[in-house]
Parts: sequence; structure tokens; C-alpha cells
Amino acid sequence: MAGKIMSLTEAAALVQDGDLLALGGNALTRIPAAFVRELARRRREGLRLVKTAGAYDVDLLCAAGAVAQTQTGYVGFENLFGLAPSYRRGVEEGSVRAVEHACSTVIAGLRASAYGLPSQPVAGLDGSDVAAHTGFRQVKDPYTGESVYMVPGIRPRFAILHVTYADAEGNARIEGGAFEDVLMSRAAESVILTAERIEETAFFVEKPDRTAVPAFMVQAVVHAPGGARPGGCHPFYDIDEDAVGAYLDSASGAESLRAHLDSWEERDYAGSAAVSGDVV
Amino acid sequence: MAGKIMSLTEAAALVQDGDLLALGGNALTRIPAAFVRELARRRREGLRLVKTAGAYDVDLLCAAGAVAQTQTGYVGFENLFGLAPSYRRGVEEGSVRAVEHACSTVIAGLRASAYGLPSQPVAGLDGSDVAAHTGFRQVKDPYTGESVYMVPGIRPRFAILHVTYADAEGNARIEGGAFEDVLMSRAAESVILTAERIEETAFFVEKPDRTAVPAFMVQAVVHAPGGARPGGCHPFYDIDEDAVGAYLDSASGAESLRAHLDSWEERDYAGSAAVSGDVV
Amino acid sequence: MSTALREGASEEVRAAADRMAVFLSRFIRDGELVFHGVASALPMAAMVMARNTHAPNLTYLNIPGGVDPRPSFLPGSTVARQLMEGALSYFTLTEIFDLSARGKLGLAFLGGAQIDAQGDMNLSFIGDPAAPNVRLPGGAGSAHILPTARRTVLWRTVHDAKSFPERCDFVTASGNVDAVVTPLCIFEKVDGRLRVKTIHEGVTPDALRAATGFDLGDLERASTTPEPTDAERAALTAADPEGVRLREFI
Amino acid sequence: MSTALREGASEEVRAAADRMAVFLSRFIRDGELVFHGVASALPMAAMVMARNTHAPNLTYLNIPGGVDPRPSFLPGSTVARQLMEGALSYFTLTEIFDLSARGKLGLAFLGGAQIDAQGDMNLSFIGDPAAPNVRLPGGAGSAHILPTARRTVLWRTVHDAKSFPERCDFVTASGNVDAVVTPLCIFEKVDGRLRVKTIHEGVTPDALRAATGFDLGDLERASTTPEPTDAERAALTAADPEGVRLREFI
Repeated sequence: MAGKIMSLTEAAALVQDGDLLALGGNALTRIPAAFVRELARRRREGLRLVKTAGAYDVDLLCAAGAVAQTQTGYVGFENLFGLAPSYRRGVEEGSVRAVEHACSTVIAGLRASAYGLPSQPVAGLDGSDVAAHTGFRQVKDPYTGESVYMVPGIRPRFAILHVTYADAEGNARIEGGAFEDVLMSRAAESVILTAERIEETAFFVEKPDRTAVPAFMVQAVVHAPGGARPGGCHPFYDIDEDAVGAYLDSASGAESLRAHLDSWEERDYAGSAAVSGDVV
Repeated sequence: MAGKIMSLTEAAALVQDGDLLALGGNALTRIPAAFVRELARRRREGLRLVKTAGAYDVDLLCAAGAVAQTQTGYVGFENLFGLAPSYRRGVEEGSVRAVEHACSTVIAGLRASAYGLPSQPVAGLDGSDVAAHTGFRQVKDPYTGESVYMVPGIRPRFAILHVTYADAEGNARIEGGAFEDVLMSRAAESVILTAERIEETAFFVEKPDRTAVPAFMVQAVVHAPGGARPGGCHPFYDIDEDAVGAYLDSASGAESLRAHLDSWEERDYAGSAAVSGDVV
Repeated sequence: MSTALREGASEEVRAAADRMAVFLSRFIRDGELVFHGVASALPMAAMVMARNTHAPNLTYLNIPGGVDPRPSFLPGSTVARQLMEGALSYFTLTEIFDLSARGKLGLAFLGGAQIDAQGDMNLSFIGDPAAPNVRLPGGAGSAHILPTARRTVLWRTVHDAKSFPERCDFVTASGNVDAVVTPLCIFEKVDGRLRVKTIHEGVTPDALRAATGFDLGDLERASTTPEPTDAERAALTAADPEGVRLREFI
Repeated sequence: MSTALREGASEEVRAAADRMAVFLSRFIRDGELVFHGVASALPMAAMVMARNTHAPNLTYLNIPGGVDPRPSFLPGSTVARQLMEGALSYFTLTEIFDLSARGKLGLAFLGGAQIDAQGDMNLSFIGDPAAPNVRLPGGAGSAHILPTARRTVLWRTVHDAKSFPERCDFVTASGNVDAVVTPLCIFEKVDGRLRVKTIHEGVTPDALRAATGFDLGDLERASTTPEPTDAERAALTAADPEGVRLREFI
């Protein structure tokens, strides 16, 4: 089992400064947490992030100074911890450009790319300042004459997805909510998977209808058990609220952020080592 | 178990002359054959049909004089039996208006309705006469300035889907190829299911990810074992080539078509009876 | 932790949370398709409660995608896996937006950091959007859902003049607002403007005016919001025994 | 029935079917994403054969949606459930169109009732489209795939002047045609026009000209199509033992 499996460090090195990245999962569920920590350790800069609802993943990269732009519908810690402090600071200080979206316009932009279109019409937005603020343009529908908002294509360089199961070739199964992961995989130029478990290909042949991402779309597979922590990943673990709180305490300064990243390093690298041993 | 279960005859009576119907399945696989036979028996007229690739279902309704218009990418019997004789005759004689589509433009039209849009852009069609012939219009993309074809929304009155399993409320599971059935269920105003097997709701709770159509979209559920015959329905039966051939022999005249419909009547009604007995 | 939350909350906060959950639940009609999104502990509790009381046939939709889930407990994140437990089918957020866009979503609950006199809401920026004093989280799906869902009900757990201005600093979403539920009152939208429908027990008109940034006009038509009944309180406690709804007040 | 087909077919038809399947398979590159659609028995046989010979890493895509299926037998309908057996994932027709639209579909095989001198094809109407002499089945996905797939290879089992006119009566699809495979020759598209690349063994230039409705120009550059090798014949028989490919010739 070699295939597309690589270490977390190798996979993170595929990401270049300035890349547009779609991050899978939603809020604190099935987020590519280990991967974004590695991007922060590698001191990536100028990243542009796409997500419907972000939390730890978007905030941590903002805390690390890695983010130039976000295209999101929501970034925050819900009723658990409220606003995302580093995201908020980045936007308020002007270092992070927040391109204001509705979750539905993020989806429309991803659909445009997935469908090979320059832009995708979207319903809604009536009466909202979002369209004018962000610069969504309208066309007249050629049949009805009504005005329709078009969202320009969002074509991430990579979709970064933390999945429940993957094989070495990149077939991926997601348990629990799939959110926008499947659409992101289609919209992106390529896909990097981190996976709780690496399985043999026979595992996917058994339930092909459960394969959310087919291997031919995937460039890299990282074995990352616990890779969504401190978020949750069904059926293995729930959101770790204490650990999320610890992150929020540490995100205020460069030094404490470094300590946070260090404290996760051993766990983040555990899978990569295991792949050439136990899992093969 | 009452729910939305009704007899084939009752469900067919929901369809009015002139309705726009999306027919599930593809070619000779998992087609709503029993349902279209019942529409022919009930002498429906002026129906407009939507399908990517049709065969027996579209041809039989043309043979019965029930069809005013088709929006299809393909109608034929593949390498098994070639052209669809009654569809062909209807179009050539002018009684059936064939709105020429690519399968992808049928999908785009369904997407428009599913997404609540008046029309949906679509890639491809360059150099083809289809767009001009059918009247697909272009808009200039408001970001790139390039011309993009828009397909007007296709909003069927009903999606008629033959599914593998359904419960009395209308949750539906499809085994094997799902084709455009899921999209049709979203694009249509309402859904009529015919199902090989009626299952308890617990069956769907066990594998909710396999529920292709949620109950809240469905208006009627018909128990129709063998309801795709002479087409195939995984995992229960394959295409019955001899029976397809027998249909093609009978489709040439009104009398032989009547005999064909009569010969299927007992089998077509078998399920409806069973529902109030065995299955409850 | 949730138990600690409940134990630690003041009597006043517990009463406010109970009231708001119950009042939200009353807007749910039996048989309706009902959606809540991210950061929506109160509507989550209200929907589970409503299903066990007056709306047994509601269809419960949420972001993880579980249709009509039977969560073993109510999670602190309203995007957590518990909202898929016992579901009959999965229906993703993308599908929910499409459903709403084609006019088939019955009711959606949406929160706002500011809700103005027109019933428009802001979850984007406080101050100048070009150089904001506060970058808020963003409106999630609200700009899409508010104008396309058949009905929406807004809520906010803080009722003060900054939260209820004459006009939002930025209109994140605008649309089909049926009602706004706050700790002090319930607004309805009439002729494009919020009007107080009922005032909660113990809230004086003067206190309500002082806490609201826009002119409430004549309050004589406003009646008193019927307090949660014993049956409603019991159903709420059964639906949310750990008091997750209190998280919105921390 | 398929066995009966094989037994009943003439030597000549069997030779033509074998040649065309083998020649189609040669266009498949290892590692490529390859698609065939409805009514495509020859490409189906060619793809299964290629996977067992020079293109073990092709990704096989089809309308039922089975990715890389291992069919227990080749079905008469190329939309049948056998094309999902042993698949690793499901990838619907809708997904395949999208894949092609974003430039990621490697190779598609598409048939045509007419294929003209420009390499455009017709599966819609013979005669005036407004009042056709023959209503053909329609082009299925071809109008989308031909201009968006990286490469397409067309085929037609009948090579006569009506099937290969200077211009189609109706252009159902036009686009990235790499080659056209017929029972007589292989065309390639050069500077927007079909040119004979190779002529099959035993076919004279005069016979080819007589069977083609457009001017073939100079045929001196055309070489002879290498006959199927013994290894290719064996692989084809192993891939399609029942001779489903013969169905295209009935």
C-alpha cells in the first residue's frame, strides 16, 4: 500500500503560499484540524480560504498570520464560545479580507466550478446588502426577463477534506454529515484527504454507494487519526469543548499559539508514522 | 400502514391530461413501466415527457397516443432493438413534438427548477445545432463576458419514479444506478413512487444515507412488484429482452397495443392488492 | 458541563431561556418543514419540544442533514452528529437551500446580532462595513433563507437599543419575517415594520421602549405574552433536560 | 441469446466487430478517465479489453455510474446493472457531464448515425429537421461531451455514402474528435477535416472512396491499419466471450 499516501508534512508541502483552499467539515465537526495546524507550523502565508461555516480551522490560520482572504458564510464558535477572536482581529485590522458570502453563495460559486461554468445563478439575496458589498452581479434571465444574481466560480487549488475512511488510492467514505465536502471535491483542481482510518480497497467495493470522493480526484492521502480534534468526527469522537477553550486561550499571542501547535505535534504526526507500519 | 399508499389506478388518476411528467430510470433499467401502462389504459392525452434516455416507457406512451411533447436526450432501444418505432412515427407524423435536448441540457433544466431558478447555464453545445433548433438562449457571463447557454427550467408536475424500496410515507431507497431520479424528485412539484417492495420505516432509519427521496417530497406510493418489467430492476430482475421484443411487435397497431396492455394488467395490479393484505 | 451550566445560571436567565424556547416553539405548525442552522440552541430545543407536543408531524431539518433525527442528547453545537441520530434520510444544507429557493421550506429560525425596525437583520459588521468596529461571524444561510422560506422567525437573547436599532449598520438578510422573539417581547412584521405583538409578563411598556432603539409607536394593542404553561414547561424540560438552551445566554 | 448471436453472425461481421473493438481499444491511454454511454457495445468491449491489456489503470465511467466495474458479463444494454458490479464508487451521468465540463474527462466514445467531413455527427434527424424523414434517437450526451472532453473517438458500424456525407443534415454534436473508427478505415481530424489515417486490410482506396460521401483527397499518406494481433484477439475474446459487440451489427 503505497499509492497516494504521504505524511502530513509532505501533504502540507503541496500547498503554496497564496493558494485558494476549500476546507471540509462544518463549524466544529469533521474539520481538517491537523492539516491546518501543519500549515501553520510550515508558516504558509497569503492563503485564501473557502468554507460555508468555519470555526477553529479558519481562526487558527488567521491567528498564525497565514490568511489573506476568506470566503465564508459564517466564522464563529456558535453558542459554545461565540465570536472567532483571531479571524475577527484579522478582519478588523485589515490583514484578512473577508469576502462576505451567504453559505448558499459559497455553494453557488463551488457549483459554478464543479459544472465548468464561469458563474452560477443563485436564488435569494433579495433585500440583502451582501450582494452589493461583495460585488455579485446580476443578469437578466433570457426567458423571463427577471434579474438573477450570479456568483463567480470559486475554484480552489485544493479541497482539504478530513474523511472517516480512505484507501491508499484516495477513495473516501464519510460518516455523519457530509456538508459541502463532496461539492468541494468537484469544484477544486485537486483534493488532499486526511483520514481517520486507512482501509483496503475492498472496503469500498463493499459499499460503493458510500464512496463520497472517487480516487481519481485525489492527489494525496494522509493517515490522520484524531485529525479533526478538537472538533468531532463521527463515529470516533465528539467535539472536545475543553480543548477548544484551551485553543481560544492560546490564540491571543504568537508565543502561546506556537505552544498550542507544539502541544498537538505528536498527535498530528502519529498517523503518518503508523501508515508505513501498522496500517500497511 | 396507510400513509400515502394507493393503488396503481388511484395514483395514475392523479395525472391529468397535458401534465409534464419526468420518468425515472434510464433506457431499459428501473423504468416506471407499470405506471406508464396504466396511463395508457386510462387513455391519458397530451402528456409531455421529460427523460434523459427513454425507451419502452416513452415509446409505449407514444404508441398509445398519449404524448404531445418529449424533452429527451435519447429515445431508442440501444443495440438490442434499435430505433423506437412509435416515438419515431409520432415525431415524423407531427403528432409528437420532440424538443431536442442533450442529456446534459435535460439535467440543466431540472437543475434550474431544483434550485429555484428560471434557467440554468450549461457547458458544452459548442458547434451543435441543438441549441438553435430548440431555442436555448445565451447570456453574457457578467464576469468574463463569455457567452453561456441557459436552459429554461423544466418543472414536471410529477416525477414518476420506480424505486426498489419505499415506506408508506414515501421514503425511497434505490439500488443500482440512480440516474436522474434524485434530481427529478427535487425538480418536480410532486413525486409519485412505484416500489418493488414496501418496507417499514425502520428499514430507512437503519441506513438513512441510502434514502434517495425523503418522504416529505412524495404524494403517492404504489406497491408495484415487477413494476419496471420488461425493463430490469436490480437486484430483483434483469431486462427481459423477449418481452421487449414482444412489445415492439405489438406496438404497431391500436389493437395489438391493447392486447399488450391487457396481457400485463394482472401483473400490474398484483401489488396494489397485496398492500392491503400481505404487506401491511 | 451542561448540567453545570444549568446549575450555574441565574433564576432570571433560566426563566428567559425557558420562555424564549417555548415562545419559539409556538410558531411551529404541525406538518411543517422546519429548519434551524448553526448556533441555534434555542430553536433546537423548541423544535424537539414542539414535536413532542403540538407538532408531532413537523419535519426537522438541520445542517448535518439528518431528517427528523431523534438525538440522544442535545449538543452544544447545532452542527453536531447528534442531529443525525435516528434520521430517516439525509438532506444536506445544499439541499435545504434549494428546497427554500423553490418555495417549499415552511419555517426557518434565524438569529441576528442586530434586528431593525424593518425586521431586517445583521450578522456581518458593526460600524462601517469597510472598516468595521466589530466583524461579526456572518449571516450563514440567512440572506438566502429569509427571502425564500415561506415564513421565518428571528430571535435574539439580548434586547437592548444597540441590538434593535432603527436601521442595521449592514443588512445581512431581509425577507419573510413572521415574528421576532426576544427576552422582552414578541414582534410581528406589519406593513414592512416591526410592531410589538405581545409583551412578556413583568415587562413594562416603558422598560421595553427604553430597551429598543426604534420607535415602538402605540403599544396599546400589545397584549401580554401567555406564560409557558405547565405542560409546555414539562415538555421543554423533557426535550432539553441538560439546559443546552442556556448556552445562548452565556 | 448472445451465444446464438455469435454463432449466427457471418464470418465477415465477426471480423468487422473484432477489428473495430480492437481498434477502438488502441485509442485508450493508460491512466485515462474513459466514458461510454448508451447503445455502446463496441466501446464497452474495447474498454474491458484495454483494461486487461495496455491500459490497466484506466478509470471506466458509464451511465449507471459504477466506477471501474468488474461486470460478471457484458450486458446487451450499456445502461444495465452489470456496469455497477464490483465498482469502487458510484459516479452518476450528471457527475460525468460536470467532469467533462471542467475539462477532466480524458476520453469518450460516441456513435453517430451520420459523421461528416468536418467530424461533426448527427443522431437527431435525417432530412429536414422541421419535417424529418427519419427521427433518430437523439444524441444523448454527445452535444455536451464532444466539445468538452479532452478527446473523443467516434465510431459507426456502417460505412456508406449516406453515413459519411460532406455535411450532416443536422449537427447534433461537434468538437474534440481525435479519430473516427469504421469497418473500412480510421479517420483522424486534421485542420478541421477528417483525413484517412489508415485503411483496414483488404479495403481498396477505390472501395473506400465509393463508400464515402465526401472527398477523401489524397490517400497516399494513408497506411494499412495494423490487424489485431493474436494477443489482442485473445484479450477481446476474454473480455467479451459472448460476443455482445456483435449486437451493433444486427
